[in-house]
Amino acid sequence: MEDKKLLLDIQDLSIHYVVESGTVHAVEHLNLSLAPGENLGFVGETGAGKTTTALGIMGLVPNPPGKVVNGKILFEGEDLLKKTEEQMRSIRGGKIAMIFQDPMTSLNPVITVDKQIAEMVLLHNNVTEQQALERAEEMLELVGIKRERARDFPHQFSGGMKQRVVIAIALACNPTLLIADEPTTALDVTIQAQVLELMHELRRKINTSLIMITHDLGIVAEMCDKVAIMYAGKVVEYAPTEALFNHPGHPYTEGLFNSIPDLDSDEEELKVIQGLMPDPTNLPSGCTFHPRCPYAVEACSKDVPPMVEIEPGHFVACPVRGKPYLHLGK
Amino acid sequence: MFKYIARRILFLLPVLVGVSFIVFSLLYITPGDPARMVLGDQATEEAVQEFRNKEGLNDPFLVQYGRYVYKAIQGDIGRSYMTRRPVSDEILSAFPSTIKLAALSMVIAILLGIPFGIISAIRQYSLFDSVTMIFAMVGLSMPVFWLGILLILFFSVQLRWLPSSGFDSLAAMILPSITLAAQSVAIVTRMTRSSMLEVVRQDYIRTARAKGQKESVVIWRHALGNALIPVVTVVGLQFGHLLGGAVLTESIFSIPGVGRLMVEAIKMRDYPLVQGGVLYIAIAFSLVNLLVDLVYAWVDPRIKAQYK
Amino acid sequence: MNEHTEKNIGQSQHGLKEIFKRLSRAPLAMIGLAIVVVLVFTAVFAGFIAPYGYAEQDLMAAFEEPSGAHLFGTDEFGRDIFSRIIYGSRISLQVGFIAVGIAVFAGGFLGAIAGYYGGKADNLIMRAMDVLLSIPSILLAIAIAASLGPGLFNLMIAVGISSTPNYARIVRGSVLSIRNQEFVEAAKAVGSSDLRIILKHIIPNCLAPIIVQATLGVAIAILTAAGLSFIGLGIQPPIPEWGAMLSGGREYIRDYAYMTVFPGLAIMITILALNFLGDGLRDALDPKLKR
Amino acid sequence: MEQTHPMVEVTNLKKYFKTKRGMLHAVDDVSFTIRKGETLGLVGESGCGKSTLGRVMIRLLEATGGEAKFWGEDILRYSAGKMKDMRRKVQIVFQDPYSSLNPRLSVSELIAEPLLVNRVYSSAAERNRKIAELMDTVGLARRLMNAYPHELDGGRRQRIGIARSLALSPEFIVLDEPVSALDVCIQAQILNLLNSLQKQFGYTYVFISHNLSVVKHVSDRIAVMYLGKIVELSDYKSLFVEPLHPYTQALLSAIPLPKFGKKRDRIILEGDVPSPIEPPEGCRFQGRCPYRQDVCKEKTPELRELEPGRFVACHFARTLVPASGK
Repeated sequence: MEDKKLLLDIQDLSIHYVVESGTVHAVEHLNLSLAPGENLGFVGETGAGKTTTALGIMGLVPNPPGKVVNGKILFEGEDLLKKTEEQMRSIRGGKIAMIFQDPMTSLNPVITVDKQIAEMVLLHNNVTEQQALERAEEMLELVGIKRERARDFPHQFSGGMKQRVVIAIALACNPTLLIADEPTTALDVTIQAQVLELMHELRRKINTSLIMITHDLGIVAEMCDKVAIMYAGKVVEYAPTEALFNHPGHPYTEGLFNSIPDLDSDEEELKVIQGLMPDPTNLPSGCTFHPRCPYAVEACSKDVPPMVEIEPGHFVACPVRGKPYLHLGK
Repeated sequence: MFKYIARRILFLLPVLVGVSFIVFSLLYITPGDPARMVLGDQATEEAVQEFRNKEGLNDPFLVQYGRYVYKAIQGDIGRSYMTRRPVSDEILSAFPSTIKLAALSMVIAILLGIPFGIISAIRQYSLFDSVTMIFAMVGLSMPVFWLGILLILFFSVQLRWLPSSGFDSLAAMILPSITLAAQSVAIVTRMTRSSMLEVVRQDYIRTARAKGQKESVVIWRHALGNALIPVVTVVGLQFGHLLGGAVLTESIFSIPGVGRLMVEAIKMRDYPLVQGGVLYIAIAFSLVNLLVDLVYAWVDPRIKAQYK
Repeated sequence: MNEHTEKNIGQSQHGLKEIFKRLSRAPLAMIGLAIVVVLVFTAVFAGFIAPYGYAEQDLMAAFEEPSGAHLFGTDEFGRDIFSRIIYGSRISLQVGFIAVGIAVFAGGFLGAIAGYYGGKADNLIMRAMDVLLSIPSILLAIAIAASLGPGLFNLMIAVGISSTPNYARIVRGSVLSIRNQEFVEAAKAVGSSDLRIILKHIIPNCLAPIIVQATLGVAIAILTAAGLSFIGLGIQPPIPEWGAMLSGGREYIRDYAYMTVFPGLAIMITILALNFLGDGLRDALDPKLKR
Repeated sequence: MEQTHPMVEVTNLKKYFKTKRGMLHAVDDVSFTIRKGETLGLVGESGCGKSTLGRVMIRLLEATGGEAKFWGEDILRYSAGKMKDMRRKVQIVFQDPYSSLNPRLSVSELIAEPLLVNRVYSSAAERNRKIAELMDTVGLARRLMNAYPHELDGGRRQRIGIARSLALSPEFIVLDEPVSALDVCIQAQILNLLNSLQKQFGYTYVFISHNLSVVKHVSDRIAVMYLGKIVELSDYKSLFVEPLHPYTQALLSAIPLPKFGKKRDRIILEGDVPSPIEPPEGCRFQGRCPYRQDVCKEKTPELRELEPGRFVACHFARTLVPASGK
């Protein structure tokens, strides 16, 4: 990962949760970077550590039980982990904004939506309350909600509309980086299409970088320039979208693709990854994927595989399969 | 909103009918002949019979109940065996003290319980939290009548700072209201704390933090409004608890309220007066509940919206 | 989420052992449990523990301060207060457990019917419970006790009925939420009868809140009973009831404070123990913590 | 092959729920058939009535009207006793692998439940042998016999649910979103399992899901539901290659494809799904339909067989013209 001017550069980040049954290694020695204007897809299954990483960037890892135990998060060249709480507050919402997964619960039920947007505006701009409310209405219009509904409470909106409000809040201060955590997972597919379309449009207008956290490779194909695949707290593959979709390098990535039924062809049986996600309090040694990996050799259980650049910009954390693979042949 | 109020008031009617039915049934099954109670042991059998006929005491149960309700609507719920005065008059003259006592205790419970609950929740697991929670538990477990006695013992007998009885001066009100409030303070504190802890875990609190909002504003503006909604219900229920507890408190501090009146009546077997007290307090409690429901609808837009 | 290591699957105990294990991590709850156990022991073996009989009068020794002979002193009739408190635990625990038993049984039955069948039965039962709830429970107990007259049995009935609506509500609520779970539908789908569904699938899953409420309920019942005795509605002398003892000691409060201090302490410690235990149980049984 | 009679015939099935604001038409006049050994996919977005339909047709919920014939007999009119026998042949697997298993029962107890209720085996030894066999069938290690559901992950819980539904050797199984709560890798494992079970035992499935690629993967024919109605029903290939109903078209175009550079022309629907409470006359979809005409508001389109095996409920199927004005 060469450094042009990076917007975000996460180095060797580890975040742990201490719970009754042990220490959960939610994020483990994670490296990730993002150039200005880029859209990064951040893909993994439940428990892979995607949301924790995002909360880590925001400085919102719940503590206790969570704790950033190692690493750096460089944002515009400065380490966010070294910032004071007050400095973080002006970055949060102002420069980095976040959209959460469940629109049903992300809005305060007893405050009208215009005030919830205006709050964001007031926090990061030197404006009067009147101006902030005016801006809130503009934002609502921008996300496709009529001004008349500004004074409604969240429960008066449907799920898709609520997510629009959440997006309006996140974009109200023109953030440099937007982190969207599974923004459409809770929505129906036709409503998801509306919301994705909206995000597409707004990103062009507002010109923000995006980290799109999702488990849906389809959304990545549509929205992102680059993809990071996460497994058990680590990024195992990082590549331009095209390279990743056309020749995935890591056996896990390959398994992910094979698990999704193909709409365009008939397959009798899906080629599945055997076994289960490892227990996060007790990760396997070496490559965390090795117990489930069809290509594993003895060394996999001992050495942590480094990221290898198998073609320009395409990094894979697998020495065995770290070469272009034949998704093409399928 | 008007529809909601109308509905709630309409709900009150069956409850009042039910309460009156219970009270009347209890009077009905009470051992002892009311005629004898009124006329005294010396009365002749004929006089008793005549009284029974005159008062309709020989009629079937439901007829008597119907008459009771009919009279109750006009404010007549019988006469006290002791004083021969109408029960309503007796109770209404004692009512202000009881309400004053309960209301004062309620204010104490709210003023102490809510802040302590909030601070405890914000500093979960801190020393403050632990101490508050242990005190709350002790408060919850303290019998009202014992606390009253201990307070009298300490502040009246030992220190001689405060009077041990009466309710006519501010100084006299202090001990009884603290006594009565103790349990409610504990309950409101615990409820506020757990409600706050619940709310603080919600996604919209994370949203507020993600906006870059200050922690204090997150707590006061976003968490509190939501956390207090269930507290409102508990406070309402506490009022009933306080009205009930007033019976004991009043008798400890010799406060001339409904409670003491009822305790005296129990000792004298003046059952109409006892049940009358129950009826009046139940009505007062129902009205308070109505009020709470309205407040509830006012603070929670989701309820308000249902009845637009 | 599965935060269990593979090896331990199948090792976890369900039921009492598991609950006890979790309870044992809460020190206050364990203290509560210990006190309750001691109390039950005291109540059962009162005759062996108490140095004097509860009605044994010795007018020569009236109003004696606590001493070696009379640990908690003596009352106006020279009865040993310590012995009376020991015997009193019998009364309080009896009233507490039996009253709650009545309430759990009646309330559970009504609540289960209301919750499982819904509709008109639900409406009728719950409106009736609303009526009972609109009378503050101690007042309802007073009203019932006044009608039934004094006595241990009547006291238990009065306290039991006055707390019935609480259990009806709780049972109805949990039956309702469990009835809509898919595993009940699954039971129906394999042809289970209503009775089997209620007994095997619904009741075991709503026991937790009932157990918690019942534990706290015993505390409330003891308090209420003591309160009624305090105002002269409960147990009659010479039976040693803590509330009645307190009430009796009140007259002598200026000179013989210990007469009210010890019975009050006994009540408070009992209630405190039950409350700690109930709180601990609530946490130990909370399914939210389980996952 | 002489499969003249379909195994399942559902006719004019209706299920309404009473709500505060009026009748909720969850399933409204739905008819279809299922042949032995096939999988009928049932897709639609949340609230379209697909899960209700699955439950009503096997009488887990009582229907408001209509018939559900299995092997020629309407089970909706069966007596309680006859229905109990019927339950052995008709089973269901639920969506939520968490709430569909009684948390107080162990794995073997859960699987034993149907055997006990129907008194299939008289001896415990026989029953245990059957349980072990079922666990093998669904790929659950036998050492998990005494485990409790809360100790297991979603995939294994779902295997328990499947084993339970197979215990009585049914012929027909409703699969209600059986993989929706699972991550893709586990989802693939379960899909393979369901597939191989069908091959091995010849089950007939109704597969309910909101995930179109999953439905397409498992189904022979697919019914698309919208607001309580089936709007289109045909074999999976035709449906995906050439959807006829405007809603199906929009639905298919909305799926993000996990392929690079393959973007379809997306039809973005306006607004949200309207409420199923007291729905007005006319086509349920007309408020959001890009092709709506005046008649769509007045007349409810019937599900008609446009071509052999292809049913669609649209007045203008194959002759769609963009609505004027907007």
